[in-house]
Order: sequence, then structure tokens, then C-alpha cells
Amino acid sequence: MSDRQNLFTFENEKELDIAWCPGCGNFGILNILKKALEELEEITPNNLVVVSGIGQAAKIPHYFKNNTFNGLHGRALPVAVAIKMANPELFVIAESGDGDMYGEGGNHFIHNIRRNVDITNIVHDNRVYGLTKGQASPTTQKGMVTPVQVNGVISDPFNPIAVAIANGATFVARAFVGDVKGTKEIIKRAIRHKGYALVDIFQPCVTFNRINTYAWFNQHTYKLGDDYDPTDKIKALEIAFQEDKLALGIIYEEDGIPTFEEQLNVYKENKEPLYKRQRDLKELEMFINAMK
Amino acid sequence: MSDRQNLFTFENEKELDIAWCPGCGNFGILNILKKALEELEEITPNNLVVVSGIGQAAKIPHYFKNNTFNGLHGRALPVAVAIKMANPELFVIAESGDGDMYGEGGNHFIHNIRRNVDITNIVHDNRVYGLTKGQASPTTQKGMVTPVQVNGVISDPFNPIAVAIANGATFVARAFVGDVKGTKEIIKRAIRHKGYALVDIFQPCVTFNRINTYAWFNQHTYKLGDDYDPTDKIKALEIAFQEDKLALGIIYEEDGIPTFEEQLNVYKENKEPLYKRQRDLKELEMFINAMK
Amino acid sequence: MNTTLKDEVSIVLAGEAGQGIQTIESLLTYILKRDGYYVFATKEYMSRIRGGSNSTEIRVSSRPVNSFVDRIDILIPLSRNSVTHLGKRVTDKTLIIADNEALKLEMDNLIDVPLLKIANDLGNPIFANIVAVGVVLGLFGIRVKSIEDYLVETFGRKGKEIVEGNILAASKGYQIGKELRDKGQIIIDIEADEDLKEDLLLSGTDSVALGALAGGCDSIFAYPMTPGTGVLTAMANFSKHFDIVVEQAEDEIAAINMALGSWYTGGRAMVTTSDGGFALMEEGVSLAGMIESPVVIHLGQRPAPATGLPTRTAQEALNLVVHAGHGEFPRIVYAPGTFEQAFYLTQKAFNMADKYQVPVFILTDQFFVDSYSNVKKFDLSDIKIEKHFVETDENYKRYDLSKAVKGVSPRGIPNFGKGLVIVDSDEHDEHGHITENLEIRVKMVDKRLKKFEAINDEIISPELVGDENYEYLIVCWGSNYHVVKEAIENIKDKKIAMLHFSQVFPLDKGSVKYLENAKKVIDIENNATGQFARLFKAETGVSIDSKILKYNGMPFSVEELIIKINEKIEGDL
Amino acid sequence: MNTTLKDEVSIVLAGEAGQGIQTIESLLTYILKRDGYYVFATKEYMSRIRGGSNSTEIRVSSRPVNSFVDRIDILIPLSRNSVTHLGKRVTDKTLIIADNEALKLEMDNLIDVPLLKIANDLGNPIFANIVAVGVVLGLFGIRVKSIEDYLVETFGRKGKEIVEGNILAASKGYQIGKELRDKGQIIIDIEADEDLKEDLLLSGTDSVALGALAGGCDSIFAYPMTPGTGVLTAMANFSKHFDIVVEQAEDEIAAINMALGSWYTGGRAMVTTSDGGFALMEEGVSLAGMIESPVVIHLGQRPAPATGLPTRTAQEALNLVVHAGHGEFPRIVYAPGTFEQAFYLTQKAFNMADKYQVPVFILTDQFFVDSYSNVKKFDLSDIKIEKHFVETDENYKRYDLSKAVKGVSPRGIPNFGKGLVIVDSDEHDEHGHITENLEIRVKMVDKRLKKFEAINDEIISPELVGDENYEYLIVCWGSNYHVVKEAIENIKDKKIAMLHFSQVFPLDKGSVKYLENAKKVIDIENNATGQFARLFKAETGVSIDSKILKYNGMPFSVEELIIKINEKIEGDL
Ligand SMILES: Cc1ncc(C[n+]2csc(CCOP(=O)(O)OP(=O)(O)O)c2C)c(N)n1
Ligand SMILES: Cc1ncc(C[n+]2csc(CCOP(=O)(O)OP(=O)(O)O)c2C)c(N)n1
Ligand code: SF4
Ligand code: SF4
Ligand SMILES: [Mg+2]
Ligand SMILES: [Mg+2]
Repeated sequence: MSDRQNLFTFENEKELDIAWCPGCGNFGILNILKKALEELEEITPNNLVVVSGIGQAAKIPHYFKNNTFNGLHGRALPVAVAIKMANPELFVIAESGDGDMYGEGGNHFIHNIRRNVDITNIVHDNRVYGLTKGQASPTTQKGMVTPVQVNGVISDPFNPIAVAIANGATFVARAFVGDVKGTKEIIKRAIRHKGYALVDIFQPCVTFNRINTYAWFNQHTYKLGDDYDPTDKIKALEIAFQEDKLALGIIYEEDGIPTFEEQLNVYKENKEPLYKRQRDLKELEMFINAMK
Repeated sequence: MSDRQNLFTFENEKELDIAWCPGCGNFGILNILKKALEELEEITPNNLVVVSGIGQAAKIPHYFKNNTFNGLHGRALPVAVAIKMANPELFVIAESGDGDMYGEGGNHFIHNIRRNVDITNIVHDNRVYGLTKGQASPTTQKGMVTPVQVNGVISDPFNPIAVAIANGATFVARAFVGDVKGTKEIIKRAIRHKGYALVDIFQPCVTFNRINTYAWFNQHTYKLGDDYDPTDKIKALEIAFQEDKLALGIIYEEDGIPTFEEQLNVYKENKEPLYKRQRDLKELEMFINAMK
Repeated sequence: MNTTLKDEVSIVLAGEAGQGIQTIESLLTYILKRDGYYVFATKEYMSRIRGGSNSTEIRVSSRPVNSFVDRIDILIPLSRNSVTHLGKRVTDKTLIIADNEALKLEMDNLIDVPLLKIANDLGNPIFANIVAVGVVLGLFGIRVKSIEDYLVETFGRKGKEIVEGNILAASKGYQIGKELRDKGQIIIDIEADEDLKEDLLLSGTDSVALGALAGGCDSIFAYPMTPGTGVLTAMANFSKHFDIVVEQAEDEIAAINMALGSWYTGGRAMVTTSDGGFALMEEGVSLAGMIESPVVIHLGQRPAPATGLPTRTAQEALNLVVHAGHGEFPRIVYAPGTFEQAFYLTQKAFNMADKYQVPVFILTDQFFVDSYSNVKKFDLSDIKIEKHFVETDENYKRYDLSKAVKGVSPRGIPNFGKGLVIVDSDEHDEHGHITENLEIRVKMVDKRLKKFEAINDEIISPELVGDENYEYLIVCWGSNYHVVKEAIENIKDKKIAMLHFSQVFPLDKGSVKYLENAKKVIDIENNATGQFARLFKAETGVSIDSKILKYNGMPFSVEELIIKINEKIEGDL
Repeated sequence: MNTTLKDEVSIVLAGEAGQGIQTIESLLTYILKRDGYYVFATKEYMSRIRGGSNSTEIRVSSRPVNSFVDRIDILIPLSRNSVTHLGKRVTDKTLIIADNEALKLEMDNLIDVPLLKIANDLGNPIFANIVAVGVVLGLFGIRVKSIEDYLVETFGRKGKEIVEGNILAASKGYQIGKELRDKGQIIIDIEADEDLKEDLLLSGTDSVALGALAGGCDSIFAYPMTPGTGVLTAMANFSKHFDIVVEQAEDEIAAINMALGSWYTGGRAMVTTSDGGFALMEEGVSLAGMIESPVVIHLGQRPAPATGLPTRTAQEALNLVVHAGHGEFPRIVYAPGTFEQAFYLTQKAFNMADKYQVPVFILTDQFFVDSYSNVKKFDLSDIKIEKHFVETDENYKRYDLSKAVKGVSPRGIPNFGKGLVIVDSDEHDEHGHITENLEIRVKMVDKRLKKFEAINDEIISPELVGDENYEYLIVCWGSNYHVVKEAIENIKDKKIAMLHFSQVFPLDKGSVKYLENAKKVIDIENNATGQFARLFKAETGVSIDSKILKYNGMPFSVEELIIKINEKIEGDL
């Protein structure tokens, strides 16, 4: 295990120009994620791909060692699932902000849950658009005043946990970056979960979200106990709907559901990634020339 | 009331070239909708706008009298809510197919539920892409073979009812076109509901969906009884998750939630639609010239 | 009434959607092709599943034919409306074979054949279309065996009863056709050629999809949209025999992003769509430009704007694809004019995309993808699937400037080698990491644009067809190849040539010389503004002011082009 | 070290994101403007919220200045990095005012001012930026009262303590500045003009947003994207005083479709975005083309492809907007060069959109929207908000061909009159109902394109500025207006003029005459391929081969343009 320490850390880490504000919750997530990865022996920077969109959270893959696809705002999921479809041997994490995943990317969010590709979807949920300077995100609380929502937000916040469960996600968890150990364990479990796994992480934005601060999250969250049974869907939804106190932990988990790629014809007999395969042009020629 | 008979029917109805297949469930929906509208005294063709996308279902506004915005595939909802924002006096129905609303339009579906604009969202759910000839839609059952899903659909079907409830919709109903009276009542209630109302209507596609036929729907549905309490969210979700028998009726309803437009600044004091208002250029000139 | 049809016949089958015209089309084309004829079939249909009026034209000939003609030698209408629908194309030279008991047409040259009665006698009105097939084959005097074989192949899966009903229906029709032929009422005198039996019978869709297979395409991501869907369906079918990931995306934005994810991982992905679906992919195209990802995009054009006419044909997306995506980066746009071109250019598209790490477009249209005709057998021995990705070492940098050749840096993929592969939609440094260093920005822009140089070296020049000493030059692109060719072959007294562009971007600027040699240049396109002529002007400064444009959703017919070209030649502009 | 700065001074403030440079910028520009100076402020900043290196240049002058200069007369760095960041712009003529205790810079012409110490003494390091403001105002000898007034206005809401702290900080700095001035160490000798106090101080963003207000804009739908967001924020602020529906859409696709829904209902909606967000709106633009809906689109350009450089400037979206949306339909593209143009053209955009039922674009860029300067007061008495919708009767047909004037049929809206208003993204008949009638198709295409004729009659011709007997003609568009103007004013020994296009589509083809009169024409653009020159060629056939292109994300500076123009004039190309 010791040889895995700092496995995901750049040699020149000190020189990295990290574009986050001092005190931002993103730093915590970065550290926790690296630790979680170090503890998952099956993963190396080489067999790991981190796909992100655009936003402050979305810069995360640039700050540690991995294969990175930092794509368009809102489009991390389609890229991530296609990567897994082309090479199921890779570990794929789709990681971005709440605006990115639930706002611009909302359609991919709901439909990729249905696909159940074996990827991990980590959302830095700071309940605000950070990079574009403080507009409401889908998870912003009602009433919060922003430069655009000058009279306060009037739409109801998006409840990613409830929607994911209702939509059939097989692993749905919520974490708070302030809870280092809990978050690390959740991430590890999510990565090891066979199928799509959502981890929504509360992440204070110290610059633009003056409501949902570290203190606020501390006050408004609690951890699910060991006796909590995450396989009861209705119970999980009840937890998801709680408003005064927000549960942290694996809220819902369903095992044994086949993943998307397992069901794909191309991988039924041959497990090799696509890039290793060759099309047989002789066979193709015969195939074509039979089309008379 | 009798003067309202055929109020929404074209004089030259006989000459209408309706582009649906004989036996298609869309005909039933058209008739039921017209009847429902006739029975809602507050509505006339003139104060009604029907917004649709693209697909077989989406052609419906062309077949009866209304103000029609037949827009792009998947984009009925943004148009519909903006119409209501510009003129809250109008009755606005967004009506389209399952592919249109839940597939291409999925992001608008989840975010407009959060807005709770006072519109009615009717979905012709034939569980297939009709107009493009039989590919799977988000609601297609697992395993169904289509020209594209040659080995059968491998994604889980989208559950619009469960997702809408989990996402905070204030009126969520399911109907089956074979149940004429029930469907009509549901549509009327949906239109009168203050806020966003979803009506997912099972509609057999006799050409491309050989699984979910009239008989199948008859066999696999049941009506919620009078004793059913649609205000219990958890109960509603349990109903929404049922698989062998699918409930028809108003599955969830929540009253007294403010609508989006009620909360908009422009309508707080003045209820007039935007088109009737004039900007005072003198006032504006003073405003600008104060920006020193 | 006696009619002799020599060397070629144009048969049109018409009826409502759902009346089985598509079945007749494939039965007739396959059987006639197998019997040694050149066939060409093109359909026009409405955006609906049942009802309305659709038609298919089948040209059967002793020489290759590949374009649409207005002329109808034999019309088989299955619905009354369809005759009106065809309008002026039905002349007094058109023989109509119809069940007039049912249709009640008042026309002179009508041969009343009880298609429906026979079908009903066989127990099912659905057989009417097969009776019609029998009549036509009887007219041709095809061996009954051919027909039976094919019916067994086609309907075999549906059970013995269906097959036998069909065979009976066909043979009843056959008798009628044969009788007409034997009595000399209709004589079809077209030489068949044994060799043609070996020809393939392909559609434009097939040609593109097979080209993709031959290009090593192993993934297709698409959201259905007419007329782009065919390629998706074809690939889905091929996936039963070849390794292909076929996934219907939740929308077009997902489709293009999935394709980029696949290429990033070493897959060879394509998307297929139509104009409106493509409009949604533009941000994704721009992403391909930025991360220097290969991707192949098939776009079947149809009339726009917006939803337009979903099942009709047009060439209106040229402006769109040439300028698609924000920002400045190279791309290649092929617009095949023949099925062979469609096959080879699509094949090549994958290699070019991979080699230069750019988006490559295959621009077709509804007319092209929905047409069928004879194609010679393929010899793939000269074809290579060029995979350009490399095994990486620890020092790998995705955008290594020192290793870039004409702007192209070696492309690694994750977990193949020791390096990490980093791509970013932001401006990035050589590693692929986000940067705001403005000097690197300039280097990266220059690097991306430099690829144009190499791409320009591989431009496919336009093809000159016709009189080498031409006075008149017709410029066209994409699917107008055959119709222009056939039209100018028919205008015998003028010196005319055609210059056909199967690569429309980047343009071969050297082609200006062809225009300079002409007394008059005429641009022919299926759109209302002359998009290609404008592109040509933007790229070369040379205007083509004389234009023949059609934008009603139908392809040009040979006859109308002959008239219009003659008018242009004789007129002033 | 004694320095006298006559007539004009360029002050640059630099530091990390989060150090309050934006506050200094607005304090200084407002106070100096109010004291009777011409001011111009432009910022460059990174795509991050804290850290990095940003800077703002403030030019203060006795004559109007509106462009970026490399020259820095006075630099106030708040972080050590920012000096390196500014690179060669810091010369031995640059006076640096810095807290060198903190920054430890090794530079000759540095005036060490304990900004931080003073702030700390006042109890909060955050006051350092205000001390710097005080220093500058001291150098100018502004009345202390002006400063106090403004600080009260700005910080009033934050409570008495903050206001007083700020006032103290400013006056401490002021003393230092005044001392430097009094001792003759730095003498700023710029004439102030009482009249300028009445000038407005606006940004490009303000100008567009106020133009929209004056155009009757009553709805804005947008998804945040730099640098388009500013207009959304401005409208949100204005919504406190005027009737405006302001809604942040879930994505850009929703935004444009919402805008179309609003216009359909009689609203006057706009969207605002940037290149990548706009790429997602193209299908919606095509829908506007098809249903003939007005819509106004503000697009603030930034470097692409893909995410590119989010906070930098570029002119890379011209190709995109001119060809945006599949299919063929008219549009209008304005590219204001001055704030006055931005105001009046945006105002006009709403009327033109409504009148011709077409999309109208306002194409700006990051440099333009983020700059501030003096603007003369507005007189709106000549402005009209032209609402072109009509009250309908029972026989109303949305696309009535008999009532169409130059392709424009009267536009009804729902529930205003007795008619029904039907629009369809499919091809449609006069009522707006879906049709597959191919003759109607042609009529509708012709109708839509006919609007170009009327639009062409209202083209805004390019503005010729400079020597009327020019030998050299600089062609430019959009935000390069001022910098080109200032550069050619500075090249005194040559006969140069500028031809600036504030309408880039449709193009005024008559403008070719200006080019014909020049010995040499030079195209100046902020992109790498010369998109405007190519457009000009596509529209007129005339090439502009000599180009000065910049695409590192920064605007042109006056100095670099002077050099480059001279090079072009002297060189061969
Ligand atoms: C298509 C597109 N639209 C808009 C943007 C602008 N944009 C960049 S980041 C962002 C929101 C970021 O919010 P979130 O995803 O919550 O990330 P955070 O910065 O809060 O971590 C937006 C709207 C973009 N880059 N691309
Ligand atoms: C952007 C875009 N993508 C794809 C299409 C093609 N298209 C038309 S209808 C349709 C699906 C229709 O399915 P559904 O909404 O379920 O309606 P149905 O025909 O079943 O009533 C599709 C994919 C389109 N018109 N526009
Ligand atoms: S803006 Fe907010 S989310 Fe972004 S880095 Fe700063 S604190 Fe973190
Ligand atoms: S294809 Fe299906 S949904 Fe469409 S009209 Fe026919 S039966 Fe109805
Ligand atoms: Mg966020
Ligand atoms: Mg459907």
C-alpha cells in the first residue's frame, strides 16, 4: 500500500497553479478523492479516466494524475459512458459541478441513470454557479438572491438524490466534504459499485454562496447510521425528501443489476477493448459481395 | 353549454388530412381533449395555445381549433412556459410524444417541473418513436426488439410518473386513452390545477409497438379508487413504482403551491400581459441619463 | 393499344403509406437485377406512417441508369389519389395497370387487372401488391422460379402460409402479365446481361454504412432523424455480424459527445443525423476541433429550415457544415455523387479523421440515401484501416509541439503505454492541461490551422465528365452527379461537360482553371440560394452567376434538367 | 525622479482575482469622470475567481479615448506576480506605485507607498486597494469631497463602519498622492472640463442592455456564459425599475426557444450568450427562420474553439452567426464599434426583428462589453418602439401570401383579435398548418427569402473615417473601431482611412467602391483566418489579401497597430 502513497499526485505538485479560491470545498474533495484512489489497489493513473465538464469543480482532473477528458459544459456523462463502452477495462469517473451535471447536463443525467453503465458520477454540489460568478444553480435554495435572481430564486431546488432513486439509479449517495472519512468511504464504495453510482458532495463555495457554508452544512446534515438499510427504495426516498436535516451516506444501493456494457453484444464473448480489435476486411468483402 | 359543442372543431373537419394510422390511439386522445375543452367554460380556441414538438403525437394541434405553436422536436416546454410568462391570461397546453418530452426534451421536463408554471403537459405515451418508424423511446420496455435495438432494449425504461413526483411536480396523472371518461376528467382536472400538471396518457401505436397494444394496456392497468389520497407523496411513489399493474388516475396532487408567474415581479402589481404594456421612453431617458 | 418499350422502362408504383409499396420496390428491384438488368429505384414519400400518397420509380434498363426521370412508362397505382398526386408525370404515353373496380379511374390507357379481387380470393387483400409484382414480372417474362426463390427468402420467416399465399398471388399476377406480353399488348424489349446477376444491389444508405464498416467503424451513436436514420439501422443490422457498439443517444448532443469519448479511447465512432439534428451537434464539432479528435459525421440532408419537409430531399446544409462549430479549426467535407464514392469516401473518412485528428463529414441527402441501384462487386484488397494512435511513454504529451508534423501530434489513448492522455476543451498546453498563457494560445491556434496544409495536399479534385472541349460547364456536387451526367449526355448538339465536386471542403482551388475554359458556367444545386456557388466564390473569388436551383423537396429529373440547361445555354444568364 | 504626464495618463492596476481591482476600477473611473475627465477603462482577467493575475487599464485624458494602449504611465501592482504578468508593457518610463515592503520588487522607478501598512493600521488589509485609489486621486488633486461622496454611495449599504474605514483609507492615500504632486515628483497635467461631468459612464454591456430597454425589450432568457452574462445581469438589475421578465434558462436551447415563445405571444424577448452557448441555439435560430419569428440575440465573442479562453476577447463568431441554423432564411447581424452604436443598434434590432420577423444579432466581444468610457447623454425623442403585431380577424392567416409585403405577412398574436395564430416548424401553408404540398413549399421559401430585399434597403453602410483622399484603406468591424481610428490618427505622414462595418450581414455591396479607390486595402480582425475578409469575398468577389490578425485573446493596442499598419504599408503585402 505504501508504494501507492502519492500515486496520483504530480511530482511538481507545488508548482501547480490551482484556480480555486482559498478555503474552497473543492480542495477537500481533491484530497479525499486522491486518498480514496490510493486505497483502491485496482486503480492506477493509467487505467483511470476522469471526465469533467466546465466550471470550477470541473477543473479537478487537471490537479492530479489521471487520463483526463475535460470536455464541454454539461457533457461529461455522454463522454464518460462512451469511454466505458469502448474500453470496459478502464475506471471511469465523471466529475463536475451541480450546474454542469444537473443543469446543462440534466438530460444526460436522467438517461444515463437508465443505462446503468459502470461509472462513478461525482458532483461537487456547491448550490451555485461558481465559475460564472454566483448565479443560481439547479440546487440553489429558494429565495437566495444572486446577481441574476435579484428578487431571490423562485423555482424549487432540484433534488438529485430523489430523482436519481426514482429514476432507477443503482447507487445513490450524499456526502459532505467536511466529513473526510465518510466521504472517502462513500467514494470508494461508489467506484466499486457495479453500475452507475451517484455521489453528490456538499461543497461550500466560500465566495458566492453565503448561505450554504461549512457551518450550515455541519448544522444541517447528519450521518446515516450503520443500521440504515440502503436497499429499501421507499425508505430511501423518504430520506431524500427530508428538508431540515440532510442525510449523509449511501442512501440507496441495489446490487446485481446488469451493467450496460455487460449487455452489449460486442462484449458478450470477447472482453477486449475496441482499440485492440481488427476488422477482418476479407470477411467484410465477402459480406458485402453477398448483397446481391 | 350546447353552444360550446364542437367549439374546437374545424368547420371543414371532414377535409382534414389527418396523418395518423387508422386505429391509432392518437385519435382517441384528440376526441377526448376536444370534449374536455368543451366542458371547460373558461376556455375558447382564442385563449388557448397548444404547443407541441415533433412526432406523430405532436401533430395534434393541427387537428382542432386553437392557437398553435408546433415547434422543434423536444422543445415544447420552454416555448409553452415562455408563452405563459408573456401572457398569464392564456391557457397553455404543451402536448407531444414520449420521445419528444422525455427523450430529446428531458432537460426541459425536469427543470420546468421545478418552475411550476401553470401549464398542462400532456404526453402521448406510446412507448416508441412513431414518426421515425419504431425505434425505442425512453419508455420502451426492456427487451423490445426494434430496427435499431436489434438485440432488444437494454436500458431501463424511464418512469415519468416517479421522476415527476420525486422532482416536486404538483400534479401527476396517468391515463389510458381506452378509458375515455377517466381520461377526460383527468385532463380537465389537470387544466384547472394551478401549476404544472403532467398527464401521461397510454396511447397504443398500432403500427410500431406490438407489445403495448390496447389489450395489453387494458390488462395491465387499473383505476385508482375514490378512496385513493393523491396528496401522500410516498404512497404516490409506491403506486408509481408498481410494475405488473399500472395505476390510472391522479397519482399525486399538491395544492396551494405558488405558480412561477405569480412570483414574477412583473405580475405582482400589474396583471396585464406584456404585449399590452408600453415602455415609458421619457422615464427611460431619465434613468439612463442618471448613469453618470 | 400496343406498346413496345425498348432498352429501358420506367415503372412507377404509387399508393398510400402502409399499402406495401416498399415491398414491391424491393421485390422488383432484386428480382430484376438478379435477372440481369440494370435497375435504379428512387422513392418519394410523406412524413407519415399511413395514408397520403407515396411513390417509387423503378427504372429497368440495359445500360446503367442512376437518376430520376419524370417519364412514367408503366404506372401501377394502388390508391385513387396517387394518380392525381403524380400530376403531369402521367401522360397519354403512360400505361396504367390498375384494379379499376376498386380505383374507378377514368383514363384511356388503363389495363384493368383485378389485383384486389385476386388477393381477396386468396383470402387477404394484403396480397394485392404481390399480384402487381407478378404482373410486372410477367411482362418481363422472368422465370417463375426466380420469383419463388425470392419470396421464400423474403417471407420465409413469416411462416409457410404467408409464403405460399405470396407465391400464389405472384403467379396469378404473372399469368396476367405474361398474357399481356404474349398478346403483344405490352412488349418490353430490354436486353438482360448474365454478368449483371453478380452485381450488388445497394442503396445510398448501404453504401455509406458499408464504407464505414470498411473504414473500421466500431461504434455508432445517433438519435433517429430522417433521412440519417438509415445508416444507424444498417449499422445495427451489421452489428449482428461485426463488432460494433450501436447506441441510440438521448439526443444529438449526447451522440456527438459519445463519439468523441469513443475516439478518445481508441474506438472509431461515427454519428449520423440530418440538418436539424446536426445543428445541435455544433458545439461538439467545435470540441472535436479543440481537442483535435477524429470523428466522422454522416449528414443526410432534407429541406429546412427547422423541421421543414422531413422526408424530402435538399442540399441545404453546406453552409452549415462548412462553418459548423465556433472557432477556427480544420475539417473535411465529402459529398459523394455515386454509390461507389459513398463507399470509398466514407471508408477514407475514418482514415483521414484519424490521420489529421479532425472531423470529417459525409454529406448526402434523402434522394441519395433512399435510392437503390446496381453496384459492381467490391475488391477491398487496396483498402487499409489506418489506425493512427500510438503507444505512449512516460513523457507523453498529447499536444507535443516538437513532435508535431504539419500540426499533427501523435495521438495516444488511455492505458495503452505508460503515458497519460489529457484533453481539454479549454485552450491547453502541450500536455493538454488548461492554460491561460497567451503565447501558448497562439501556438496552439497555429498548430491546429497548420493541418489545413496537409489536408490540402490530399484534396480530391473534382471530376470532369463529358465533352473535353466543352463550351459549357455545369458545376455540381453531391447527389446531382448522375442526373447532370445523364442530362448532358442527352443534349447532343452542344459541347457540355460536368464538373462534379465530391469533396466540397476544403475546395480544390485549382479547379478554377476548368471554369476559365468555359464560355459559360452553370451551377446546379438543390437549394434556393446557391450555397456551393457562394462557397466557391468565398474560396476562389470566382462567381458562377448562372444557376439552376430546385428547392421543392424533389430531386432534379433528367428531363427538367435538359430543358433548363438548354434554356440557360440559349438565354442570357 | 520627476515625471510630468501631459494631456493623458494611462494607469494600470494589477493584482490577483479577489484583491479588489474591480472596486478600484469603478471608483477611479467614476470619480475622475465626475471631475471632468475623459476616462476609458478596459480589463483583462483570468477564468478564475481568486488568484492568478488580472489587470485594468484606465486612461484619463483631456480628449475622448476609447482604446487599449500598451503604454503604462503609472502602474499600481497589488501582487508581485502582476508585474511579471504585464511583461514588456512595464518600461523604464513606467512609474510604479507599490507597497514594496510587501511586494519586494526590484525596480528603479518605484515609489514605495505603504498601502498595506496603512490598511492594517486601519484594522483591515482589505482597505489597501482604497488607499491606492486615494493615492491616484491625490495625484490628480481631486477634491476630497468627491471621493467621500462616492464612497458613501458605493459602500453605504455595507454599514457605517465600512464607509468610514474606506474614507479614512482613501484620505490617507490621498495625502501621499497629494504630497507627490506637491513636491513635483509626479505632475499630472490634464485639463478637466466641467461639461464632462454630465457625461454618462457606461460599459459596452450597459450600452447593449440600455439599447434593449429602449427597444422595448420586456423579456430576457439566458444561460450564464462569459462574456454574455453581463447583459443578463444588467437586465436583471433594470428589472427592479422596468417591466422585464428575467429568467435563467436550464440551458441555451431552452433560452432561445423561450424567447421565441415570448415573441409569439407579443413579448419582445432577447437572449444573450457567447460563442459556445450560441452553437447550441442554432436549431432555435432555424426555427425563428421557419416560423418567421422576431428574436434578438446578443453574442459576446471570446476565443474558441470549444471552451477556449473564457475571459478573453476575439472576433471568431462571424462565420457562425452568418451561417447559423440549417436552411435558408434572412437574418441581420450588427457589430457595433462604439457604445453609441451598441445602444442605437440594439434598440433598432428589436424594431427590425419585429418589422421583418427575422433574427437580429448584436455581435460584441469581451473587450467591448467589459470596457467603460464617457458617453454623451441620450436624447430618446427620436426613438420609437415599433410594435408590428396586428389585431386579427376571423379569417386571419399567419402566412397570408396575398397580404405579404416583400415577403412579410402581418403578424398576429394569440387572443388579440378573433383569429387563431398558428406557427409550425414544418413547412406550412398560409394558415401555418403543416403541409407537404411542394408548390406551397416553393412559395414559402420564396416568401422568406424575399424579405432580404427589404432588409437590403435598410442596410447600414460602413463608416469612412480618416483621410478622404486616402491611399490606404483599413477595413474593420465591430470593436476595432476606436483602436483603428486612434492608430491611423497617429500615423500622420500617410493618407489612411478606415472603413468600419457596424452591419456585417447583409453586407453593403456598394462598399466595394471604397476599396477600389485605395492603393492598398488592409483587413484588421481579432481572429486567425480573416473571417470578415472571407465573408466580403463571398458576398462581393473582392479579396482583401493584406491582413493584420490577432488571436491571442487580447485586443489590439494602439501602438502595435501603428507598427503593423506601417509595416503593411511599407512591405509588399
Ligand atoms: C455551453 C456553455 N454554456 C455556459 C457556459 C458557461 N459556464 C461555465 S461554468 C458554468 C457554471 C458552473 O457551475 P457549476 O457546474 O455548478 O460549477 P462550479 O463553478 O460551481 O463548480 C457555466 C454556466 C459554458 N462554458 N458552456
Ligand atoms: C432535433 C431533432 N431530432 C430528431 C428528429 C426526428 N424525430 C422526429 S419525431 C421523432 C420521435 C418521435 O417520437 P415521439 O416523440 O414518441 O412521438 P410519436 O411519433 O411516437 O408520437 C424524432 C426522433 C427531429 N425532428 N428533430
Ligand atoms: S468560486 Fe466558489 S466553488 Fe469556485 S473556487 Fe471559489 S469558493 Fe470554490
Ligand atoms: S405510427 Fe403509431 S403513433 Fe404514429 S400514427 Fe401510426 S399508430 Fe399512431
Ligand atoms: Mg456549482
Ligand atoms: Mg412516441
